[in-house]
Amino acid sequence: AQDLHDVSIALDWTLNSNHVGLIVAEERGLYDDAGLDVEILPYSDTASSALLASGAADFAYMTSLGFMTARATGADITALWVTMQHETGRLVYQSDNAEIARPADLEGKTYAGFGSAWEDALISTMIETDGGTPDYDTVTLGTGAYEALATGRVDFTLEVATWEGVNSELLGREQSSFAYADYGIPDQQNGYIGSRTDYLAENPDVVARFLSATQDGYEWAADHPEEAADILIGAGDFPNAELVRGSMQAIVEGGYLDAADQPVGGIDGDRLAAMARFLFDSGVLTGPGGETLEWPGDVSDWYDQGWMDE
Amino acid sequence: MLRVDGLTIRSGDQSVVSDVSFEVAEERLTCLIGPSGCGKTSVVKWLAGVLAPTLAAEGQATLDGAPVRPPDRAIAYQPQQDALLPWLTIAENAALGLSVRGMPRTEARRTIMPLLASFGLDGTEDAFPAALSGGMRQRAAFLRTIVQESRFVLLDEPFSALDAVTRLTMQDWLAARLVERPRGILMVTHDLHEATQMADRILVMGARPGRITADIPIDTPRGKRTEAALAEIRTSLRTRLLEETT
Amino acid sequence: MLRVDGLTIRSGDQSVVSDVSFEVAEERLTCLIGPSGCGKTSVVKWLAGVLAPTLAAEGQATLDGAPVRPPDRAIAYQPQQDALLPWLTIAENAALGLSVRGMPRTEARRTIMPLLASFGLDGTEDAFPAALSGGMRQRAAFLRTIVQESRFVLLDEPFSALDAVTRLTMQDWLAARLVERPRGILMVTHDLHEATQMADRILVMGARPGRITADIPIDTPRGKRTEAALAEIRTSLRTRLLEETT
Amino acid sequence: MRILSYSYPTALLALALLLGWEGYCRLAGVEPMILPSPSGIAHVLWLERAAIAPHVLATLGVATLGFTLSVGFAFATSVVLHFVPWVRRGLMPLFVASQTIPIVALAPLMILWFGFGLLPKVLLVILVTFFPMLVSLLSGYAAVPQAYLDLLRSMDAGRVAIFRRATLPAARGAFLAGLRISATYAIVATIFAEYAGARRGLGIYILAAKNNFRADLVLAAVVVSAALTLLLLGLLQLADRVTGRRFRGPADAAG
Amino acid sequence: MRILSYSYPTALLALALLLGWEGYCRLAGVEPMILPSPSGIAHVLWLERAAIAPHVLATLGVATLGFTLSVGFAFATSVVLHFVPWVRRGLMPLFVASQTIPIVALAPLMILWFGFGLLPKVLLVILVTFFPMLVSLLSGYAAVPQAYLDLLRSMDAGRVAIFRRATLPAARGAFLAGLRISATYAIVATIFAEYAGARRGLGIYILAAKNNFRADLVLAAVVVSAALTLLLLGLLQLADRVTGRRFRGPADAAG
Ligand SMILES: Nc1ncnc2c1ncn2[C@@H]1O[C@H](COP(=O)(O)OP(=O)(O)OP(=O)(O)O)[C@@H](O)[C@H]1O
Ligand SMILES: Nc1ncnc2c1ncn2[C@@H]1O[C@H](COP(=O)(O)OP(=O)(O)OP(=O)(O)O)[C@@H](O)[C@H]1O
Ligand SMILES: Cc1ncc(C[n+]2csc(CCO)c2C)c(N)n1
Ligand SMILES: [Mg+2]
Ligand SMILES: [Mg+2]
Repeated sequence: AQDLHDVSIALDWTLNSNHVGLIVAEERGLYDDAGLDVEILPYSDTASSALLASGAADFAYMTSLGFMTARATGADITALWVTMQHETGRLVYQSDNAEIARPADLEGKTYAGFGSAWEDALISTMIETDGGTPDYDTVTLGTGAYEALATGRVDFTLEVATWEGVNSELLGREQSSFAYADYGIPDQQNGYIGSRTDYLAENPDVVARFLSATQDGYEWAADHPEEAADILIGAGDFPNAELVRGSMQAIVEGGYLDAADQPVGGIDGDRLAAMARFLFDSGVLTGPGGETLEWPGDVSDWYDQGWMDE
Repeated sequence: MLRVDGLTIRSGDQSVVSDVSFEVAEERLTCLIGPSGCGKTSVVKWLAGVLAPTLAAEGQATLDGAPVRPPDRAIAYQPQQDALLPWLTIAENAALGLSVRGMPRTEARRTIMPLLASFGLDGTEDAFPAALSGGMRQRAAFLRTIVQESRFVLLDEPFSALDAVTRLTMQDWLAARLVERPRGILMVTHDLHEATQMADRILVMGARPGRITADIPIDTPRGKRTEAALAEIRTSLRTRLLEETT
Repeated sequence: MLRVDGLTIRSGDQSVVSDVSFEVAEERLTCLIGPSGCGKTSVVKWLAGVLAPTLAAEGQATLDGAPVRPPDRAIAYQPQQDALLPWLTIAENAALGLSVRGMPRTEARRTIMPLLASFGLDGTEDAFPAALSGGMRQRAAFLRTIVQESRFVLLDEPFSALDAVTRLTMQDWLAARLVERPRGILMVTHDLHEATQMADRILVMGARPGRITADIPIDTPRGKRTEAALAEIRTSLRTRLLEETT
Repeated sequence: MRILSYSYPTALLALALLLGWEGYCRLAGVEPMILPSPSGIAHVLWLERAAIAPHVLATLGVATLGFTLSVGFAFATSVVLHFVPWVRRGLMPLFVASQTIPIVALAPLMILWFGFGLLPKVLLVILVTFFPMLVSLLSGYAAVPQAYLDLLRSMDAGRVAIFRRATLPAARGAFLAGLRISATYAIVATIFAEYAGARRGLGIYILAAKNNFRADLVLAAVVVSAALTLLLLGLLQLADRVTGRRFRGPADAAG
Repeated sequence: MRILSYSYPTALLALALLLGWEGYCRLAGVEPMILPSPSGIAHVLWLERAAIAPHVLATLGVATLGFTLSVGFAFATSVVLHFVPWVRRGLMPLFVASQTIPIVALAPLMILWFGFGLLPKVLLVILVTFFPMLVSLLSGYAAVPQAYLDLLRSMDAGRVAIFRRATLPAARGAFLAGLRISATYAIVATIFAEYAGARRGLGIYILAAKNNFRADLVLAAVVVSAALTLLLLGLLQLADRVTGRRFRGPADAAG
C-alpha cells in the first residue's frame, strides 16, 4: 500500500447529516484514493475553530458563526469550502404558543441560548426589523434548549432546520419558525471547512486533494441521498436512523448542497462579506483587550478556493 | 453500704470477671488493686453504668440492701485521667453533674464558687482546662465529682497520669478532703504505695478470669503510715501480686 | 567514665536546665529523679544527640576525658515508652541499631537469635510488636539497646508505661541483665521506689531552672534492699522532692 | 510583619511564575486567543468588571444557598446516622457511590429534570459538598474520647444530652476541616451547574467567553472563581476565630 | 457470609431506591428521553456494550497513566517538601490555590495548549488528584512519633535513613487514605478532560449521547464510570491487603 498522508478534521457538532460528504468520502475510499488517511475527530466541548487555530487539528468543519468569530478575533484561519448554500438555522417556537405570531412578539419572552454573543445580535436584529423592542430573557442551556422548548419552559430557540427541525417533526412536535433572512439578517452560507493559513502554505497539495475528495463525497451524497444516509448510519452511532434519512431528504429537497450558480462547496464572497459586515456592525466582536473590532473593509482574504482550480 | 454480689462480666464466651462480690463501706476508702487486665476497670465501669455494650454482665448491686441499677445518683464516677471537657471553663466543668441534672447555669455557678478555694482552684473558674497544670486539672475533676453529693465515689486510677511528686501531693490533698467531706470511695490503683498510704481496706484481684483473691484491712492509723510502718504489708502485697501474675 | 560539664539548655531566653554537671560511672546504675518539667528528659536527649532543634544547649560531654559530640556509638539511648517500630518484627526491631550501622540482614539476625531466650522472647522473633504484651515489648526494646554494645546506656523512664506488677518484674529482670552484661546506665525515673531499689547513685534535680540539688549514693547491697531497709532513705528523698516543688 | 515574613516565599514563587508566563507570552508571541498573558488577563478583568459583576453575584448566591443547605443537610444526616447505626451501614456505601458520578454527565440531565431555576444547581452543589462534610462529622463523632461519654453517662445523662454536651463539641475540629474541603468545591460546583444551563453566573460567562474565543475572559473568570473560593475559605477561618474561643488555647496541657 | 450480613442494609436501600425510580417511570409515564428507568438503562447498557467498550478502555488508559504519574509526582514532591521547609512554605499555598480552579474552564484551554493527545488529559488528572495525596503524605510524615525519630537519630542514622526507616513506613496509612480520595476523582477527572477534547473515551461518549438526546445512554455511561471508580478503589484495597502484612494486625497493644 502507498504511504498515506495523515490529516485530521475537527467537527462543529456531534456527527450529523451536515458531515455526510466527509463520511461518504471516507467510507467510499475517496480519501484513500487521494493518498490521505483522514481522521474525523469526535466532537468535544472545545469549539472546532479553536482546535483548528491552536493546531490541534489540520482542518475544521465550522459553523459560519464559529469561523467568522474566530477569524475576526485574529485566528489565522482561512475558509476553503462551504457546505450549505443557504442558512440552515432558524428561529423556532411552539406552534401552540398563541402569543407569538411574528418576531416582534418575542419581546419579553424567554430564549434558550447556546452562549455566544452573536445570538443576541441575531435575535435583536430580527425583533427590531419587525418593529419590536429587543428585550428578552436569555437562559443558556446548550442542547437542553430543545427539551425546554418542547416542555414550554422557554418560548423560543434556534435550531438547524435539517437536523433538529426534522427531529421535531419526527417526534410530532408542532413547531413554527422564522427565517433569519426575512428579518434583516443577510442570507448566508453555512458549514465552512477551513484550515490554518500556514498549513495551506505548507501543504497546498494535501489541501487540494482533501477538499477535492470531500467535494466528490458531497456530490455523491447529493446524488444518492438514501445510500449516503445508510453510509452515515453505518459509520456513526445513530440511535434514530429515521432522523438521518429524513435529514438527508430535507437537505436534498431543500437544495442546500447545490446552488444553480455554484459548484458544490463553492463560497460566495459577497454573501460572506455581508455576513461578516453584519457581525462587525452589530458589535459582537471584541479583541483580546476587550475593544470592539473595526470593520477591516475587505474580507476577501478570509476564504480561498484556489484548490478548485487544480 | 454498697454491695456487689456475684458479678460476672463476659466478652463473647470469655469471662473477663467471674463471680466477684465485695462491699464498699460508707465514708471509708477501699482500694482495688490487681495485675493489668484483671478487670478492675470493668468492675468500676459496671458500677458506674458505663460498661461497654460489647461486654455482657450479670450480678447485683445493692445499696443498704436495696437493689440499684447503675447509673445511679448515689454513685459518682471519675474516669481514668481527668476527663475535663476542654471547651468548658473550670467552673462549667466542675458544675457539669449539676447542669446535667437540670440546675440552671447561675445557680450551678453559685454552688461551685465557694468550693474553689479549698480545692486550690481560686481564680481559675473562667480558665479552660488546657491552661492548668496536671494537678490542678485533677483537683477540678475531684471537685466535679464531689459536688454531685453522691454517697459513693468510684475513682479509676485517679493519679496515674501525674508525675511522682504531684502524685504524692495529691494523695495528701485527697485524704484531707475526705476528712472534710467523708464519702464511701472505691479507688482503683496500680500503685502499692498509694494503696497502702490511702486505703482503709485493700481488695486484691487476680486475673484470668478476674476474681477477688484477698481482702486486707489496713489498720495503721493514717497519721502513723510511715515508710517503715507500712514496709511489711507492702512486701506481703507485692509477693501476692507477683504470684497472681505467674 | 561519662561526664557532663556545665550543661545549660535554653528555650528562647528561658533556661530549661542551668549549669548541670554530673558523671555516669562505668558499669553502675545512676538514677536521675526530679519533679515533672525540671529537665530530666532534656538532659538525656542532649546526651543522646536528639535535643529538639528549638532548644539551644551549651556544655561539654567527655568520655574518659576526651570530648564527645553526641550522637556517639559509645552511648545508646532508649526513649520513653518502647518506641518499637510497629512494621518491623521483633527480630528486626532488636537488630535496628545494627542495620543502621550497615550490618547485613542475615548477620544481624544471627546476632540477635541467641539472645532472645535470655530476654524472655524466644519464639517471638517473627511476631510484630502489636502482638506482644507491654512487658515483652519493653524487653525487646532493651534487647535493641543492649546489642548495640555501647559502654553507656540512657534510659528515659523505661517502666513508666507498665502496670505496677509488670514493673516490679521488669525491675528485677533488668537488674539481672546488668549483672550478666554490665553497662554504665543513666536512668530517668519518677518512681522513688524504683530509684532506691535499682540505683547505685541517685541524682536529684530541682526545677526552674533545672539543676542538680543532691547526689546520693545508695550503699545498701542489692540483696538487702527490702522495704524496711530503704524506708529511711525513701522518706528523706520524698521530703527533699516535695521541698523542690513548692 | 510575621505574616509577611512567613508568606514571602509564596509571593516570590508566584511572582516568578507570573513573570515567566508573561515573558513567554511576549517573547514567543503566542496568540492571546490561545494563551493570554497575565497582564492581558488583569487588564480585561478590569475592563470587564461591570460585565462580570452580575455573574459573580449570581454564582455567589447559588453557591451560598447550596453550601448552606448542604451544611444543614450534612449535619442533619450525620445526626441521624450517628444515632441509627443500621441506617449508617446502609446509606454510607450509597453516599460513597454518589461521589463516583461524573457531574459533567449529570448536570445537563439535572437541568432537564428540574428546570433551569435554582433547584438543579443547588442539588449539584449539595451532591459535591455534602459528602466530605458528612464523613468529617461522623469521624469527628467517632473520635470523642470514650471517657467523656462515660463521664456523662455516669451522671445519668440521656443520649441526646451526651450528644449535645460531648460528642458535638468534640467534633468541632473535624467539622471545620470538612467544611474547608467542601467550601473549596462549592464555587467550582456552582460554576459546573451553571455551565449546564443558567440565566447568569460565572459558568455562563465562561461558556460565552469560550464560544466567543476569548481565552483571556475565560482565565479572568478563573481568577475570579479562585478569588471567590479563597474568600469563602477566609470567611470560614474568620468564623472559626470569632466563635472558637472555647476551642483554642494551648494544646491540652495534661495530655 | 459476614460481608453479606453486613451489606444487606445497603443492598436493601439500593433496591428500594431502584424500585421506586422504576415504579415512578412506569406509573408517571415519563419520557425515557428525559428520565429513563433503571431497567431501561440496564437494557441499553447491555445492547451498547460493544460500542461502549473502546471508550471505557480509552478512559481507563488515561486514568491509569494520569493517576500513576500523579502518585509518583505527589510522592516525589512530598519528599522534596519534607526535606526543604522553605519550599514547602512557598509552594503549599500555590497548590491550595490550584484546587480552586474550575476545570470546566481550564479543560478546553488545556486542549488548545497541548493538543488532542494524552498530555492535557494526564495534566488535568494530575491537577485534580495530586493535591489530596500530597496533603495526606505530608500529614503522614508529620505524624511520625518523635520517639521513632529520636531513636534512629541516637543510632547516628542520617536524614535519609531516618526517612526511609521511620517516616515513610509511618506515613503508609495516611498515604493510602490520600490514595483513596484521589482514586475517587481519577476517573471523573479523566471524563472531564475527554469532554473537552479526545478521540475516544467515556467523556466523548457522554457528550455524543447528550447531543443525540439519549438520556439513557448518558446514565448508562454514568453507571460505567461509577463502576470503574469502585473497581479502582477495590484494587487499592486489594493492594493494601496484599502488601500490608506488616501494617495490619491488632491495634497497638502497649498503647
Ligand atoms: N470493650 C471491651 N470489649 C471486650 N473486651 C474488653 C473490653 N474492655 C476490656 N476488655 C477486656 O477485659 C479485660 C479486663 O479489662 P480491664 O480494662 O477491666 O482491666 P484492668 O484491670 O482495668 O486493667 P488495667 O490495669 O490495664 O487498667 C481485658 O482482658 C480486656 O482486654
Ligand atoms: N522542644 C521544646 N521546646 C521548648 N521547650 C521545651 C521543649 N521540650 C521541653 N521543653 C520545656 O523544657 C522543660 C523541661 O522539659 P523535660 O521534658 O526535659 O522535663 P522532664 O524533667 O523530663 O519532665 P517529665 O518528668 O514530665 O518527663 C519543660 O518546662 C518543658 O516545657
Ligand atoms: C446539527 C447541528 N445541530 C445544532 C448545532 C448547534 N446549533 C444550535 S442552533 C444553531 C443554529 C444557529 O443559527 C446551531 C448551529 C449544530 N452546530 N449542528
Ligand atoms: Mg483499668
Ligand atoms: Mg521526661
